[in-house]
Amino acid sequence: MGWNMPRGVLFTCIVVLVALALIPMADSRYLIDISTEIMVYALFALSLNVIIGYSGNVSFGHAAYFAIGGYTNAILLTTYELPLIVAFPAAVLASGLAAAFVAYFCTRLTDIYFAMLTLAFAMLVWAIAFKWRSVTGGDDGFVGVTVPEFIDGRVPFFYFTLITVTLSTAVLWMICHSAFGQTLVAVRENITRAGFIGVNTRLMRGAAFAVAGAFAGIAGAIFAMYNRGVYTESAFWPESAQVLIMTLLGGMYSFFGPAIGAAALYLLERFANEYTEYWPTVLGVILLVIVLVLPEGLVGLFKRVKARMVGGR
Amino acid sequence: MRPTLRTTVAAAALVAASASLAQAEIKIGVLYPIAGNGAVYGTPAMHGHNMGVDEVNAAGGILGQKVVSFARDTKLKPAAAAAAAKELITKEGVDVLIGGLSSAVGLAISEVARQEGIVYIATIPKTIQMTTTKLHKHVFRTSSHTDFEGDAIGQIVNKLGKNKVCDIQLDYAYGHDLAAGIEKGLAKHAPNAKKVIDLRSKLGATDYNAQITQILGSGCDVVTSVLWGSHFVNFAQQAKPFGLFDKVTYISGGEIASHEIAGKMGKDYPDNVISNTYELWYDHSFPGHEKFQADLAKRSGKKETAMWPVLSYTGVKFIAAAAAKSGSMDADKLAAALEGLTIDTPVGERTIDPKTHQANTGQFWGPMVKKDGVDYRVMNPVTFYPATLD
Amino acid sequence: MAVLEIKDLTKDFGGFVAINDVTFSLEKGEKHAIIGPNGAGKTTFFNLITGHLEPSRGSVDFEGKPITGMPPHKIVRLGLARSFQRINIFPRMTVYENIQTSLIARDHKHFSMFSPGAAQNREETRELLDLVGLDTEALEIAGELSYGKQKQLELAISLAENPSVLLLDEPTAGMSPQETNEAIALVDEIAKSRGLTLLFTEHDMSVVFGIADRISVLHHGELIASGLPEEMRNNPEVRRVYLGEGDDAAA
Amino acid sequence: MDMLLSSPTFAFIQVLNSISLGMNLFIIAAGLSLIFGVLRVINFAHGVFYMFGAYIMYTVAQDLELGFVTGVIAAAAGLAVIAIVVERGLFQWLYDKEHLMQLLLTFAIVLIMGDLAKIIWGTDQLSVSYPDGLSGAVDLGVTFYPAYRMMLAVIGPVIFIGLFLLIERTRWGRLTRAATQDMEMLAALGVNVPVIYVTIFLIGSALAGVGGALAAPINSPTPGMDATIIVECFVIVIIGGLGSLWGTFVGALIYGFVFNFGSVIVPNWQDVFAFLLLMVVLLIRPWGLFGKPEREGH
Repeated sequence: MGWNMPRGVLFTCIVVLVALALIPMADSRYLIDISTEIMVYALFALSLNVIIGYSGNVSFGHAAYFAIGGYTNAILLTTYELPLIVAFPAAVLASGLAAAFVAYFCTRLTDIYFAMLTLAFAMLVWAIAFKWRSVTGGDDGFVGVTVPEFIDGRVPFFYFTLITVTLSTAVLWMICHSAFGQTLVAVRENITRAGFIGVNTRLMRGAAFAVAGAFAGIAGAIFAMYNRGVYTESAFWPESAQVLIMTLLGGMYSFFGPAIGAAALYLLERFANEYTEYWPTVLGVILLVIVLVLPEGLVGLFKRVKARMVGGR
Repeated sequence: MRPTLRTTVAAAALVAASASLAQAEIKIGVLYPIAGNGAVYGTPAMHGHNMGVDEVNAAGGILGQKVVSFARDTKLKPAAAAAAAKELITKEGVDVLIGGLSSAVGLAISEVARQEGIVYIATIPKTIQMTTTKLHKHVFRTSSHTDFEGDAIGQIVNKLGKNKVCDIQLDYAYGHDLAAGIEKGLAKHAPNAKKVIDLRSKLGATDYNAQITQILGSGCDVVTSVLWGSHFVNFAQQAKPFGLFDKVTYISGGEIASHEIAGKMGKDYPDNVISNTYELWYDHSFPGHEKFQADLAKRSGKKETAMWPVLSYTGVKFIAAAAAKSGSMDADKLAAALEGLTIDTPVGERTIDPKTHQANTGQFWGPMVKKDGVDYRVMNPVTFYPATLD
Repeated sequence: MAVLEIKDLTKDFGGFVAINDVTFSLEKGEKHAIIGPNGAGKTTFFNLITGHLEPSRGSVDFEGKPITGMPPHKIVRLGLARSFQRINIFPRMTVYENIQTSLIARDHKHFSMFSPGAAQNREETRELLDLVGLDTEALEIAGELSYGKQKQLELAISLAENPSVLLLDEPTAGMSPQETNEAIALVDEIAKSRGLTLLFTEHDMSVVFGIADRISVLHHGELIASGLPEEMRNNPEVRRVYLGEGDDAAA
Repeated sequence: MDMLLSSPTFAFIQVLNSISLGMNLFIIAAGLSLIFGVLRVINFAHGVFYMFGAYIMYTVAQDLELGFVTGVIAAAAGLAVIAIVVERGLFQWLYDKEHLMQLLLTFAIVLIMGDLAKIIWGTDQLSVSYPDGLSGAVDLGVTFYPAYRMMLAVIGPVIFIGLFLLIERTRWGRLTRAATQDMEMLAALGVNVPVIYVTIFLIGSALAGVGGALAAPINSPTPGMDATIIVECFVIVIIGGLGSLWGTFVGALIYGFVFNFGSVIVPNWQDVFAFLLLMVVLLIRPWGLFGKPEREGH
């Protein structure tokens, strides 16, 4: 096959998967709920990292594709009463296509202008969700999503999420470590040089954006069913900022970093909310730490610690 | 200093730790925007809530058990509120949910309550969907709703004898719902009134010049609106130099007659405003209000209290009464007891309609006028509009 | 036969004419040096040929096909590769991956999302590593190599594209005399063994006269002379540009 | 729409509305643009600086009753102090880092200062009165127009001219512009680049403070007011061209006109309009109407 995952990483993945699969045994509804949510956010952050970590662009509007996936799935399941097997893939397709459309325009630009345009498009998606009340429910939200019977229940839904997120992550991992993924890293590392080895860098960046959008759509589609509702806020910029912070906190130069960042930030927020009303300050301090101390995130920190312990300096 | 989430939780945890050994307890999950930008509502709401809980406990608790609250911040975001509601149910094991503020947050909590089979008392959200299209057996609303508000506005327009109406609303769920409520109210009570112009501003808008000048240009004699909170403050400050309040009567929902707006605006509060509120600290129209007010003032540390506490307080009292009636905290039994339940509140009797799960929570309406000796406006005369659509 | 035909090429940067009406042709199989003082427009000339910049006027034909205004990646695909004066590699990838990725791109596999990147073109990557003498550094992070080695890596990345024409922009810039000699020997050898046509800029005259078959002189964006090394050595205008005083040196 | 066509006075008032809104926003956006122009940092915290300006005005003019002008000066001074702390304490470490890291840093400042404002001023609804003599309307012959708005419409151009003269006509301004081109060369010439940086950041931030203070009587200080203004400022500076003073001036006017006439012609869609305008500009001229493309073409 040629897909060789480092053994340490593979081992960790298996341990995490087994541990997750055993969670329902603990008989804690709370644990099941937060695990489900963390898995969704982890996939969301992993998808964003295809743009940031692999193609080297910054998207300030990634929540748009999460929301498109969520709304499409919810509307098809509920309003049109379509089966999941139709609605879910359609939702993923919709977010992927929307991302491809936006990428067509955004990839003309680079750096901060690219980021600003992604933000502008995301605001447009938000405005549509907000204004198109007859379809999306506007800012009342699209509440009361029909969830297919076979996953209508805490434990079945947990396993549905686990399987979907695991498969999606596996596919994402393959994409990121494929010939495409490796070339994408070259584009990130040196876009000019990448052009001079014969790579159409604009098309590459666009493809990465579309892939990321589609996988964000998967996360969004799951989340809509989990919450039995989709809300305009899921397309709003703070949501994009949050997933960006998750990605950077974990470490954008590592495939699994964003998933770790998602889990860390999610848990931190949950627990902080029980003890302080100043979560923004906590988040601000986390950001300062990332910027000033941990530019390569938690994974970067882990690598540094490991290097020091093994090699010594 | 206002009690923070931390102290509330710490207190609850202490109580829980000491009580859990001795006896079982009734757990209430409370969802208000305690932190962040919504704290202007959440903090006073928590005062009322805690006061209600303390009174219930002082009277022997619910079914002989102590009542403990678990408060969570909704961040004014529906998904965050839903996650918090789930956590309260699955981790803390609360028996009942209470609270909510915006329409979306209320509906999101209601959806969790439906899934988990837990009673939810919506104390502030006004969206009409809550008790119509999205109604389920476990959701109850003890606040007013937009059709009541619109109906009152229709009656006031009729009483004023004005018939050229400008409507300005915020472009979001509450604004849309109230605009529809006003349409109905006008059609019913003031059939001669004609809508001259419909204007919408976005939520959080800061510049109203374009709307103000359109109102002035359209020649209407009454403005109906729901620019609440800072929206109203900004609108009023910008409209005054244009002389808008000399030319039209400004009738507003959104409780801008409450003292937290009138008190802070002081002499800047404009003329010719008729608005509503759930409660006024200086108005003792109903028995028991004076004591309620005095107790509340002790908690908030100032005698001019906000109007939100009465809503959260009433919600707690409904739970206690329903539990006493059913003799159980079982969700289905509690829900059955809430249907048709009547209790006494500091602002009058309240009954929950067994069919719609909507309490007949009326509001005080009246013109905001200057009063000798005080540097803010007060409502005078105060008229109570009961929550009936007949 | 000319592999590269350039006619009336002009680049005007908002009033500053960097390249002015250059007409030039590159013969198949030759090693052609472009010389000229700093600021003469050599790098801009390369950028115009390879699609990095769009000319204001004029045309570039490669193997009889017009390539004016084409994006770099398409020009590379036709067999015209280049290296850069400033180090231009993929710094955070390994040396091995630098070359491997270039091969992936050459074989049009860079849109294959489901074939493993690490498994592509392994033998050829090894061969190229051996060729440029980087076999022992294969797994090192490219950006951490010494300057000379990075230059070699850059050459390897360009060679991986299997070009018929290679443009080298100051291949020995910043190298020690010893590194320079080694690098030049390498380039010379590869050009011979692969039948490459070479167009290069170079400031070291011993290198230029050591390997160039033909030399062109660029001055103030204009091509002032072109011919065999001997002719250039004796050309009075070239001598003036290089030996004469003043105004040119700072340009 | 009908009103615009049938009543010239109404149309005239909308023009005034557009100019006064544009000029108020210009004061704030100019600071953002100035900072980007020299420091190449997009300062997300600019909105929160504006909010602090408004709150300082509340404390000084409304609470302590020290007067309106004192309020404006206090806001400028307060923000100048904050600017020095932020620039020397945090920004200076990040000039050579990626844009993303700089943005995150400014976002961190937004979050922390937002909480700080809540601790200092609480979350109650506040309100700031008009200064004496400016609460009424001015007779313009054809119509009356709020005096305070007229004042804003005058202050904007005054600040524009002041900045223009400072940057285009003084030696210091020339050095500053040179700093945007090549700071290494400037440093080699013995120019104290850090001083230029901190001064620019100070001026830009003080403009945000002044903008907030001046806006306070018509935009009551509220938690979250920073989010609205920063979005508006971004739209303006991107339309006009990041770093271009002229661009910001024109961008602010365009925004004012789009917003006001949008509200009249297509009510309810004025905000979407602003974003569409932004998108069109980004697609056709990503560097804005008056900006220059970044030097690397690709």
